[in-house]
Amino acid sequence: MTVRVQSEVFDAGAELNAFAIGHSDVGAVVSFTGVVRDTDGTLHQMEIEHYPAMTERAIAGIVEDAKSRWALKDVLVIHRYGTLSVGAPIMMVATASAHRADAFAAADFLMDYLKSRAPFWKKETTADGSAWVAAKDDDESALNRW
Amino acid sequence: MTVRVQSEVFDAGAELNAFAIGHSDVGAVVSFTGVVRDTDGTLHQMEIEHYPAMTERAIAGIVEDAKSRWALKDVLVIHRYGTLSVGAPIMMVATASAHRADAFAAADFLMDYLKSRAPFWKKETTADGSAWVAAKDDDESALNRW
Amino acid sequence: MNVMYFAWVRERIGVPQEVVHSEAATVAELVSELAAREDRYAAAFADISALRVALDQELSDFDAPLAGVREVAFFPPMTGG
Amino acid sequence: MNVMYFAWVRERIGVPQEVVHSEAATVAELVSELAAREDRYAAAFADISALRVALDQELSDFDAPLAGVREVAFFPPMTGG
Repeated sequence: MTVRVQSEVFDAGAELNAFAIGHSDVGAVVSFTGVVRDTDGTLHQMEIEHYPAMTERAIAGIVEDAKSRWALKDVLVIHRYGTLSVGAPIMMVATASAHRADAFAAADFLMDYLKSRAPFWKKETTADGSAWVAAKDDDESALNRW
Repeated sequence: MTVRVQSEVFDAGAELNAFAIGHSDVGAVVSFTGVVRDTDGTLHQMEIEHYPAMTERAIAGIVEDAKSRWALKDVLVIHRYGTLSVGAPIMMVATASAHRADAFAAADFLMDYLKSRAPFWKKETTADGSAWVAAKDDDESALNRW
Repeated sequence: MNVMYFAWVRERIGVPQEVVHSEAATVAELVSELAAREDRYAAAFADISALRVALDQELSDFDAPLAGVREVAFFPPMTGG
Repeated sequence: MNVMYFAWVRERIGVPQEVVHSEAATVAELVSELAAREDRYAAAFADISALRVALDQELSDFDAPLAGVREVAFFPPMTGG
């Protein structure tokens, strides 16, 4: 299990390859990459604030929960903070398992929990100014799936 | 949409990066990579037979179905045939969407259908000889989820 | 028409494809004709619940009519992904 | 104890953290004390249903006791991922 919280950009493809290598008992690798999205062409940048003393521990707890629910060979979580430009990767999750159902469910679960239970807050800056991204009711209710 | 059926090995990380680039309206990229798994250390190699005249068309039909069900910005499917060694990538699916729920569901759907509806057949060779991999009842019933 | 065999069906019958002249109206009738030919065909078609069929590269079923069909393929359930 | 503020809570209150001396028995009591201090606190704590709280880096709730707690953090619902 690897958890990294960093301001630096990361290379999702290189991370996927490094993660997937060297597990002869892994048949299925699922990855999720979150990217700074500019829906209507007005976003200048995204800033992500976090709570350093809590972040890695909160993520590790979520990963442990996933490992207790599904048969996982390995898990990777990378999450950035600081100033991010449009199109840049925000975060990444990867899961490795013998079978695809476990890898898919665990990645989906990890994303739902990282979204609403890891201490990150996003702020978007457009030509009109800056605004904190509001949590969606859907994201909170997604947790009830598990 | 890209569908590739090939005997050559591919670089999942490089494919993920090439796929994820240049979509400012994409917030979520999910990938699945299937890997030749050697559960008990006895597998020498895997051979995959396919039905060339049907394969790409069958996959394209499954991808169109996925695009009609979820809001997808792009889809990638790569599937190999021929002789594959342990640890080598068998196939890969990637989905790009504005939101994670669409990207996850579509990738999961694509895998279920590629598993049971794309004309590939796997044969495993161990020290004891070769045997065709049997389709699992679970894989067929997984289609009822959609 | 062209008849193709894949995976263990191909191995049992011993050829990947062959041209078959048949007046069979349905896939099931074609299967009966083939199974009556030789033991290797009878072995391959012994349990059609273990087989799938494609007509002109589209998945179909054993009740389907063969009128106009140019290529029939028999194979076990697929194991892609 | 150390009290931390994140995102718009931090912006409204104007500081990222501060040391608070309080005899409050619960988080809710601490919130009442802080809200009574100045308008900027009252503004930040106007609607606690829009806030979350962590005690010593663990998510908690507003009824939780503060005995033994060294760090309290207030923030809006998280938007990670």
